[in-house]
Amino acid sequence: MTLEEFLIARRDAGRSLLVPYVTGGIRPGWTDVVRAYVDAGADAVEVGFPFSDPMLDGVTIQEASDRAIAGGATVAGILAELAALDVAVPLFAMTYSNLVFQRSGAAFCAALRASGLRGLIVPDSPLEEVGELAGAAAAEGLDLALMAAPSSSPARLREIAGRSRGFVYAVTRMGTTGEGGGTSPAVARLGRDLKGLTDRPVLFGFGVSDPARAAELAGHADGVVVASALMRRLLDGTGPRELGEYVASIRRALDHREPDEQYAPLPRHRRRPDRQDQVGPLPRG
Amino acid sequence: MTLEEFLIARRDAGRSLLVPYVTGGIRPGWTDVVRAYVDAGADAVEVGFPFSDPMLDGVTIQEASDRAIAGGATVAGILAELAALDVAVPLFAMTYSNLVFQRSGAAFCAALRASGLRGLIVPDSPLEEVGELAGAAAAEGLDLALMAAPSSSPARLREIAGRSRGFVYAVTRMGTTGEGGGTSPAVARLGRDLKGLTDRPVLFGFGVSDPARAAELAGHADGVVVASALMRRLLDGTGPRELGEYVASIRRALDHREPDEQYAPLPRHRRRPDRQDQVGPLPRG
Amino acid sequence: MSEHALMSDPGTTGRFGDYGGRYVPESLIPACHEIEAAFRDAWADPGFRDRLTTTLTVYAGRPTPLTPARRLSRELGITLLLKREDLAHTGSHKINNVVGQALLAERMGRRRLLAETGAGQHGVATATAAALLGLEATVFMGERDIERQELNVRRMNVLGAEVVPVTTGSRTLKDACNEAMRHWVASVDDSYYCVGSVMGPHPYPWMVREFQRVIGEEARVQCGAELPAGVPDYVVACVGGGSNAAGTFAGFVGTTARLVGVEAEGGAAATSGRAGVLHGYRSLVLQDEHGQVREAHSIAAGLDYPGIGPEHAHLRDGGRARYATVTDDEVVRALVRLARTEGILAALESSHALAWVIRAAETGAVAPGSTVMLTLSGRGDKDIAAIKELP
Amino acid sequence: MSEHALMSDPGTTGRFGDYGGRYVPESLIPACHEIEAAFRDAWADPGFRDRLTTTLTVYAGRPTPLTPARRLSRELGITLLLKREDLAHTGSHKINNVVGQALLAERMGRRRLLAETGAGQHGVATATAAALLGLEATVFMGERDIERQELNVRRMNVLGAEVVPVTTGSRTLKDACNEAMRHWVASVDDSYYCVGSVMGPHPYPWMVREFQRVIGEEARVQCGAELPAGVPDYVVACVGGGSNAAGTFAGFVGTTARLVGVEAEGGAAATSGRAGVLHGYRSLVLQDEHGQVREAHSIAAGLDYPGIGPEHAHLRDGGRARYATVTDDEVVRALVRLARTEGILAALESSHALAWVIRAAETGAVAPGSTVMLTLSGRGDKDIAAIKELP
Ligand SMILES: Cc1ncc(COP(=O)(O)O)c(C=O)c1O
Ligand SMILES: Cc1ncc(COP(=O)(O)O)c(C=O)c1O
Repeated sequence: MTLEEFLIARRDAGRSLLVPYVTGGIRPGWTDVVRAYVDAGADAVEVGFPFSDPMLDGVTIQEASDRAIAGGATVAGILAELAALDVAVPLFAMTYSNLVFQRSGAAFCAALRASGLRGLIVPDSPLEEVGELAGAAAAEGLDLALMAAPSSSPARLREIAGRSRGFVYAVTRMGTTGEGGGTSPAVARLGRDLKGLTDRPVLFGFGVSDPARAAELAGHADGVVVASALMRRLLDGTGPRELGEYVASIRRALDHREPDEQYAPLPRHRRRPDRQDQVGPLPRG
Repeated sequence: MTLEEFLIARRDAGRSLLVPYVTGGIRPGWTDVVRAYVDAGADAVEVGFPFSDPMLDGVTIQEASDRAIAGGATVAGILAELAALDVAVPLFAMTYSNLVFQRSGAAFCAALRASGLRGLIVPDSPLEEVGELAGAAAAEGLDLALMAAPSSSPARLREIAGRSRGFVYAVTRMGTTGEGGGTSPAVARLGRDLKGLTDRPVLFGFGVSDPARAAELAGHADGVVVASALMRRLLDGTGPRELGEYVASIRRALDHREPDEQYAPLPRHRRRPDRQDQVGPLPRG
Repeated sequence: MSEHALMSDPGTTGRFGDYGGRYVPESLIPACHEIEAAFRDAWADPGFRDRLTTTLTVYAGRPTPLTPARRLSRELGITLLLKREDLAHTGSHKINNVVGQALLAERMGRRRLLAETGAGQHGVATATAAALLGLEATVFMGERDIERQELNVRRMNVLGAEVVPVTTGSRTLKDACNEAMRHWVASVDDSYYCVGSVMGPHPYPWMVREFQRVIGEEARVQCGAELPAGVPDYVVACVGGGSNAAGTFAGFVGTTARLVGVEAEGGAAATSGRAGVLHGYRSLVLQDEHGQVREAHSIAAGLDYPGIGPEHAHLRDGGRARYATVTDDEVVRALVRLARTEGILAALESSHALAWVIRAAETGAVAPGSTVMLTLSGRGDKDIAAIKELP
Repeated sequence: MSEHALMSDPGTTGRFGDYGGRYVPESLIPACHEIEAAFRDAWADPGFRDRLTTTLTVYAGRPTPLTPARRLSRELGITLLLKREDLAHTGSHKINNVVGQALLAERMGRRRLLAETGAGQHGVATATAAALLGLEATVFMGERDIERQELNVRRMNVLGAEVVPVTTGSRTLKDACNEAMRHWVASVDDSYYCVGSVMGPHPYPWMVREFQRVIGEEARVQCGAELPAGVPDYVVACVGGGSNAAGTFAGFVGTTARLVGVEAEGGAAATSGRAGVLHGYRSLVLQDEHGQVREAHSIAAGLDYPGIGPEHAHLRDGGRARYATVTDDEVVRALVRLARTEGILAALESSHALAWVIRAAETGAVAPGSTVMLTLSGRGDKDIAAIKELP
């Protein structure tokens, strides 16, 4: 199953999707964090490959990246650890273009696939730069997710929704990753617009800082990505078990959220058949 | 007797003229220094009226001036002390134009005369600026001495020799007051030239630092002005008595100097009669 | 690619061969499009061009002279002409670019300029242009650079700009760029990001080169009047991000002049960099084997940048320009030598170009009798404290 | 005296009315005569004039622009034009004079320039001109100024000049002048004393004014193009020794423009000075009741001078120019205000002129709608450290 198939299946089962994030190599034994996330009810896990100049990240993920790099984290090292990890939900990579294009997009995608990852997201490769990489990802059966922003025009949203794979990453605000920030009508609108354009899961990210906020945002889409709130705790010394408990608390909030009055459920698009021929299990290890 | 008459009389008596200098107000009781000079055989005494910006003075006289000013020395104060002083040789003032022209050259000269001084020398009033002052000095019966320099052209030397009163102050070098420096052929030439132009005494100044040097220079003219060598000692704490002894040692060197081979005595000019009508005792106090 | 196509309009993709592009988050894409459209519109508008030219002339002191370095030329056996950007207002070529961008920001209705700065030269220039037009200015500057360049921080404050210390990463220029981008994402509606060199996402590398083109165009005309051949044998400029070099080369790319860009040995992206993506564009970037961007090190704060403008990467690949490096030591010696032969205190950045010319003339790599046009990108007053020992 | 005779050749006596002259030791008289003769000869020689003009143009960045201060003008309700000497090489009008004198020294066969300096601006300019012509430079600078202006000392050293600390008197500019004169006496055969303002013995006040005349002449032509009336209502410049003011006034003395020189309250020789003789000339001098010269005090090191050029004293006496003072406080506020309205960091010295214009416009002393041409004598980068608190 691809990342996208996996997420759609869960969503279609009536579940709000929860994707926690961890910076690869942030501490020894960091893969325990991935396991704890999964055990706590994650539907997928986003693994950050730390880059020295993370343009779209706020202070927390910057610090996490710096710490991982200082600790010797490399793409190859993180991939080796992930290859040894066996978890029940798909993992995907988040990183910046410079790491992706070290050799080539194809080489990078092949390495991800060889380590069992199911997708990737590259915040500084927008639509206009993503062509080659999208081909390479597709060739490796990886889902390359694209980001949509409150500033994206309707035409761009349509193109993003159409070209994104796995899910669409909708950023809740004009700004960097980081905790805090309320829900604005614009966010609700972005969720609604995207869901009107695609049947792919739409996940909100940026500022999903606690269970209540997660539940609120999930009301406008199919789920959330939680990153800085977890990394802040991890940087402050919180261990995998407690991180897992925190993810579980978000899981509970998502599972029991009150029906949101503002959120009028939209008719589901028919699943698009265009990539069915690519489906199949990825090799591991 | 004017300053000039006094000096000519002494010179004509075969004496090498010795003019020691003291900065007015340099220490309490500084007039004792004048007395000590006179007792030690001075033929006249040059009294400096300290100015904040003594352009032609080297470090020693600058320091003496600064000390005197810091101690409260003023033109009026120095004149008052001089008025109370009764010595057997003429005194004359040395100062800069700014003090002379505070009110006017005439007022300054009148004040000098009222305190018994017989002349003045103003290093920063050269021929081209001296006109008004020369008239004022003459009107008060004071001798305004001019300076001649190694750089002065023959034409200028002639004019300086002609317009100087009291004596001609020949500077031994292109530079400021201060000790040290050898005799150059140029100095000998300057002395000879001036003596060829005037019957007025020609005194060398600048760098007359010890008895031997005084004797040597006196061989090229009619005598010497000694300033920095004395002020250096005074600033270092030497008292009037010892200063007097030092002046006496110069006196002895002048009196017993060997005939200088380089110095071919020149025919004396006839004394010029042009100022005889001005001769007469100056009032004192 | 024909010579003529070099240094022309890179089109909507902003590509210079393999380099350039627009590697920024989706949130910034609309802003980049808007700026590109506004710039295309302004650049085609004689009214805008007039206003820019007038401001550069009446306010910033253009045209800057082309000074024959007579005594140094004699010593080196060549003819060396100096394009005097050190005489431009604020003391470097940076003003050409910020005046252009500030006028554009005003035209676009923006109230605030954002900028990154390393040594502070671009920050001062931005603060200056903002004051001139009554805009606000926020300048991001690494905490370490703030300590090292206190005077420029103070200049910006006096000019009314806010200087925001950047405490992330190496706390120098590259982090200030990241932080400016991050801040831009968050304030894109009222703020205009005034990029300081031929870097950043399209249209910046192209637009900044166009705003700096005035250097090369003036110099080309001045060389025509000064040199018997009309065109110099060599055209040399230092390269940090590469804006003064790009503006200079733009005036000579269609001539026979050999173009030479000179980098700091410790910040030589063109020489030791690998292809990569940084700060929104693809180019040659100093990075370690794992793809982490390295900090550049140079005695010239303005060359402490690990990337190079994408167009330079392209010029290098095609061989139209060559890129060389010089050491800190050569640079200081060149600065002092120019000061003592010509009475001109060049910036340490500019002294890189000079150091290369001196070495090349002395080794014969530049043949005796050659004519060399060198862009003196800025004045060295800011650098005096950094010159610890006189050679 | 007719208007026309003002600011013309003061003849062989170097008198401007009661002021000027040549109050120097006999040892220096031949040198003064020689310089006067050489200057008269050079000034009448088209070859010399050409070389001077070319050097100022190709090397020093002349003509400097006349910049309309648009935003400040609007605030003040007047039209304010700034003559941008801050854009001249080395950052102030001082270069105009030293290039002239250095060319003269070279013509006279001298190998070395002597100069006094306070803040270091004239010292740097002298060191610059010396380097340009391959002459040596020895600069006298008060020990206290050396401490306060370390960066300029370093600039001079880099330029190859020898900086001699002056430890006498107040250890500031006036003592440096004395020391330069003393040294000149001792080295008059091979050294040329390059005086830094319209002061010193004849022919300096006249010669320096003539070398600075280029400011006023350019501004006059530029005003003609810029202003409907052709001539501004006011022409304003700061006055230390008075060279930038003299050069400026020289271009307008024959017009209807009102001439205003602005001094520092703590160094206001034209306002609080008495006639006296200092540094070789007769003029208005700050002095105590006993005739001892007072130290001037100003936040602007370049105005810390107790005298004023003799021609200014004469212009004042005749009423052709008036002289005003401003306080340190007003000056700092003016500097910051110009920085924030126009993006120009003026020197503290120049900010005196500006402070007067601001006050006069705000009190109505300069009527609304008036046109004011102000000489911005130099750039303020050197002064940033002195501005402790932003108003
Ligand atoms: C004087 C000077 N020259 C050169 C540079 C390098 O920039 P660029 O390569 O964009 O011209 C700088 C940057 O601060 C600078 O200040
Ligand atoms: C910038 C500037 N303006 C003015 C002055 C004052 O000199 P002047 O009155 O001779 O123009 C100085 C002297 O150092 C200066 O540096």
